[in-house]
Amino acid sequence: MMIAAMAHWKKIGIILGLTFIALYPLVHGDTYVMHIFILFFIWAVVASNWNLLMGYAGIFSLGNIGYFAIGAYASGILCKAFGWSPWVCILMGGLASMVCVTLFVGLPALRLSGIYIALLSLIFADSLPTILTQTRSITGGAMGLHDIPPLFEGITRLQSYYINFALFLVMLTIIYRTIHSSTGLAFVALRDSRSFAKALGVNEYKEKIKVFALVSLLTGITGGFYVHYLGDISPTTLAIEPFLLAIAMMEMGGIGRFPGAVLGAVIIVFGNEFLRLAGTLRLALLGALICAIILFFPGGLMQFIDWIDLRLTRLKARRAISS
Amino acid sequence: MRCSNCWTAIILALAVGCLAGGAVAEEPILIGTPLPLTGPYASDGEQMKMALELAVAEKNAAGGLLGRKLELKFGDVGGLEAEKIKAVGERLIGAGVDVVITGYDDGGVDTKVFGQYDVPYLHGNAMTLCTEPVAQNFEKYWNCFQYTYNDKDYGVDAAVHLFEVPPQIGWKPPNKKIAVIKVDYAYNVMPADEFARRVEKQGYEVVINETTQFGVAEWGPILSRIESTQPAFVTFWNLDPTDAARFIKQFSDRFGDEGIDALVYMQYTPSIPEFLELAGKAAEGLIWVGSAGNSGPKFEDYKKRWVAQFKKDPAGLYAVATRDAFDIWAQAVERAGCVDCYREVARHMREATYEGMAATYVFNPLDQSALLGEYLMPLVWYQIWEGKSVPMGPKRFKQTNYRKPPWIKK
Amino acid sequence: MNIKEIINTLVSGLISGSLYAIMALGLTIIYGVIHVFNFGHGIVAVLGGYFTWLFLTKLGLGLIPSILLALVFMFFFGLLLFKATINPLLKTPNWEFSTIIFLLGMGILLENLALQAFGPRVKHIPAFFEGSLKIGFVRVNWHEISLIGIVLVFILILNFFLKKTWFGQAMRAVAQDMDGARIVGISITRIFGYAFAMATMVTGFSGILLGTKYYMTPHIGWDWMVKGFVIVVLGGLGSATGAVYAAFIMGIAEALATLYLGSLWVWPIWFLIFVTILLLRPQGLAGGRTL
Amino acid sequence: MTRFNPPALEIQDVDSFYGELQVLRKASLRLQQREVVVLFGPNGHGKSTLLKAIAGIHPAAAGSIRYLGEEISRTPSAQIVEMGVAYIPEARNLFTDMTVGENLRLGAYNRRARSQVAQNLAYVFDLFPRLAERRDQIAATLSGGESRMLAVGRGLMSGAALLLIDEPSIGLSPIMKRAVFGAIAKIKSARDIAVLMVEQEVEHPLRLADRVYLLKKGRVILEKPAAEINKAEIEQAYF
Repeated sequence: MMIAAMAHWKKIGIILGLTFIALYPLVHGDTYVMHIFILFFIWAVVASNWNLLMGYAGIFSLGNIGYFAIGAYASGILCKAFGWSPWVCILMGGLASMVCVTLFVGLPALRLSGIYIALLSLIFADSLPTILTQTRSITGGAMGLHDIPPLFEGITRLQSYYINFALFLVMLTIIYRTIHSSTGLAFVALRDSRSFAKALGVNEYKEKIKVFALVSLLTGITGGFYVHYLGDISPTTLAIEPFLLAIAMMEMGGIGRFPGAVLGAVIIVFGNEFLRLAGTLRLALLGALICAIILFFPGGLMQFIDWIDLRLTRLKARRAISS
Repeated sequence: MRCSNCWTAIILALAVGCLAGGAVAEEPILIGTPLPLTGPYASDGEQMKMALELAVAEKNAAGGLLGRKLELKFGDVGGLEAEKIKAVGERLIGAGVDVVITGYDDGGVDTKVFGQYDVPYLHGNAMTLCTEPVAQNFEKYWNCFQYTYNDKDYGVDAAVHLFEVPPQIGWKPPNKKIAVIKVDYAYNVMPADEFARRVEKQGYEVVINETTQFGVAEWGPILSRIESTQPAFVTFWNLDPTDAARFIKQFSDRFGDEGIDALVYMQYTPSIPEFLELAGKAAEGLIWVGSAGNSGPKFEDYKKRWVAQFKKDPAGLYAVATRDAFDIWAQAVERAGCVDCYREVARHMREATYEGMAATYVFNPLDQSALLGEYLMPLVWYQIWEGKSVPMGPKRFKQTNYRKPPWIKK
Repeated sequence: MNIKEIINTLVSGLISGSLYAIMALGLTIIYGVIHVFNFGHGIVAVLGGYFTWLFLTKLGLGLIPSILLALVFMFFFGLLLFKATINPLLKTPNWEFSTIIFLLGMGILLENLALQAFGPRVKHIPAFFEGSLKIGFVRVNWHEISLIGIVLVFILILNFFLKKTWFGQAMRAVAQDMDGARIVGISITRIFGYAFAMATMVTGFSGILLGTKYYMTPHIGWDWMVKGFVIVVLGGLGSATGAVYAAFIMGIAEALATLYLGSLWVWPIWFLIFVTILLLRPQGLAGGRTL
Repeated sequence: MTRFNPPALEIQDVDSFYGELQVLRKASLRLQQREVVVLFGPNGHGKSTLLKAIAGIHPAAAGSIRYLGEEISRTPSAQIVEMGVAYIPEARNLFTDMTVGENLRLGAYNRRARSQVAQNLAYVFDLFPRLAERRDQIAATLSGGESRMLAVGRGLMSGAALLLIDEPSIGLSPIMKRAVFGAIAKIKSARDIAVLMVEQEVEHPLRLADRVYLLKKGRVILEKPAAEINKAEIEQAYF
């Protein structure tokens, strides 16, 4: 019985984790902790999308916070300017992000590789603040966009919590299914051996554009949920810190491993809040953490889980032999 | 020996201990302080933190507030992202703070964050964005106080007093053209736009209205435009002392010898200590406007205590103003006689006049920002001479007369 | 069209160009030899400036001794950093990604340690020369002329070093064919180590130069780094001479954009130039030649 | 006698892997000083891997490699070059953005050879007059035969006592082949040097060689003096 449970410990862990998240507001329901959970839902999705692009498709994109911001801004602006329903705006924001990113990063990226894509996407994200400033009358410039309507009038924290939890589940399901679909397999094939994949008839350009479009759409939509939850956004979202946090989440969980980014997000979002107690040393500790993982745990948390798994399998085998 | 007795004894002892402890050590009053402790604003954040630590230490040494000890609860709002101020705000409130005091913590979201609660919130953001909600919806935001004036006030003030300078130095402006050079940051954009709107109504022409980003290294192209349009008034609105220092240095390099017929005005920035150090001689003759600054016997005494505690001088406005804010609140609590009767405390703050170091504080009943005035919270006009900022106005502060800046040759 | 305005603006463009070239120098050497993008470039530059400032104000050394001492410091710092961290990382299968993320993390760590050590206040390094040169209506500071001069002299020295010394030749050899280099008896790890150390020193030097004009806070490095990236990619990764061309082109583009469109247009125009050049010539201006 | 005059190269039971794939299985061979030995064998059976193991480019997993009696199987490649072993790879590995002259000069990178750059350069130019003509040309612009010459010339610049040449003739026209092997013959007669050459082509090398080894599936299956073996016998062993 014990052994059987141990064999499924990962599944049990996921179920327990999700049950805990689902029940938390009903049992304890501290609004501050709920806020942190909502941030976790959102950043976990952003990091998982990033992981899909970088870890699975092997496209070295560094601009994902930019894709997020486009979705967030577009949704906020549409909602404020035309008074459309936030749900429509979120979808439009996702589409806006998809169009911009595919056009300005995805298409040029077809002709580029590795480090060039990294720099192109980074510079794309870095030029967004100036573009926002440029269009100050619409975007609020450096002052940011404020008083963005919530998803519906009089929304409570509890409702936001469950809506974003649903977003989290839906997005992760989409990402999971993408990874295990033929598209996902094509990504992995391209990442691991481009010539072999091409020989199999994988169209590199088509797959690259597909993954850019998908990731920017999902990231943009998540940006929309973020902005309607917070009610405010400014170019500070594009500053270095959120960027580093998202990278750290991905890396912490394990690049190119599916639930990795989610685990990373748990540690980073809650850890970052906890580290606020450390005051001025917070970011130094974050930097040290990133360095230490790369040096000593290059596979991230997923490597650790694999290690436990291996131990358990061995234990099971030994028990089976001894009995 | 039967052990049921031991258990009874232990339980009794514990119960007595708890009761006694509860009665003797009353819970401290928690003060929530969202501060920019990391990121680009950390230098001010550090001063705010020190000011509050000193304030609490002194108050506790004097027996506490209403006989209760005070304790600070810090939260880092980093680069002032909306996401952070929201999280920090909720954490502080969740921890049960009875007041929130900060130097500055945000570009406009803070009022909405803290307006949801009842604890008094005192901030020095000096932004119209932070006080507008209070003016529009007092019912909801009655607990938010801004112990500085609004950024727009700089624009209103400059549109009046800038034009009083030329007659005092015996110089006739060659035209009615104005240059407005501002950085894209609410604190600077709001007053600059307000200024531009007002002077245009007064019949001036804004020939250059340039918005930059932070970190401009080469002002050459903008100086070239100044040279070709020849405005009589050049106004510069940029919070970053390095941008401002580079601007005035390159301005003086370009026009110092041949001369240019223009006054140069800056909003606030020269009050940041680095500015004079970086700009050096180039700043001679520059006119700027800022707070009354740190002077007077009350400040001198404060400075001594500060140096004794931290072994260095207090730097900048927030080392002083944050302390004033603390004192305003502490006075209100003492008058109200209770700390968690928030509406009472807020009423006392609203109604009181407080003689602080940086100003005499009276809150504007409309938006609960500190009222501007020569004898209240003044905007003081300075001109830089011999490496020092010399107060020129209003009358109460005036030490000497304006002089012609070195680049005006006529 | 005001000729005075245009010429003065072009001069400004040259000055900005020299600053951008300075930002790119260390990056291009590291990439040229090791094929690693130094995402900790900014803070390394800032540290060079801070060390100089420290020796200058706290030890009371003169400007030149302070700079030299700081350069020695930076050299050994680079060597240590390489031996302790980058070298082991280069041996992992995912080295391209790992080194970048590692250097990013190190950047933020060092930035915040510098914040603790030096405090958040703005520091600066005094200008090398006072006074200015006047030709007709154009007026340029001697200091700014010296910056342009340093960039040009630096490129000459670098080219001499790369072409005429055994070590420089070995660096080029490693950059062009690592196995070939090994075959002729070059120790890759040694060359990598010294190249990294040298590039760290050059990056530190760039921080000193930039510290005279931009002034220094621990955070300013990110800005220098991102601009350096644009320049390096445009110039052709790993080509120092290409980077200098790119820097002057971007400096002049920036100055003209500021004059005619306003300074907020600078980044969008940079991005446009960047994408256009990358699409037309993905190998950059210098045409994909290494070192 | 052997104590004072050890073999130039002595290889014993060398294993080598690429990842999981074992390429060499207990390969052994020996090379006397001033001897020219050719190693024949089918493609992909470990000939090049053996040379790489000797040169320290892809170190052996097990076994011993002695050069002039000294164990070098764990020595870094740079030091092996310094000791006098020059490896001329099939892939050439030239520095394509440098001139012919620079490439040759780098051949003399090791400390021992640096003092003799001028002398060796004259020797290489004498051997390959074509290279002298193209001295200031960028290596990337050379023809196949010329770059082969450059690779050999660069190897000779190190002042080696043992030359490891990997398929010098591959992809060359008959005229070029003759030129390259002619040069190797010249080296053999003029210099105090041992040569271990890997080849597919049989005719030319057989004329040069003192002895012949045959390598198949990572094992040495045959060793004979060159005079006692003919082309047909070798080609038969390939299959």
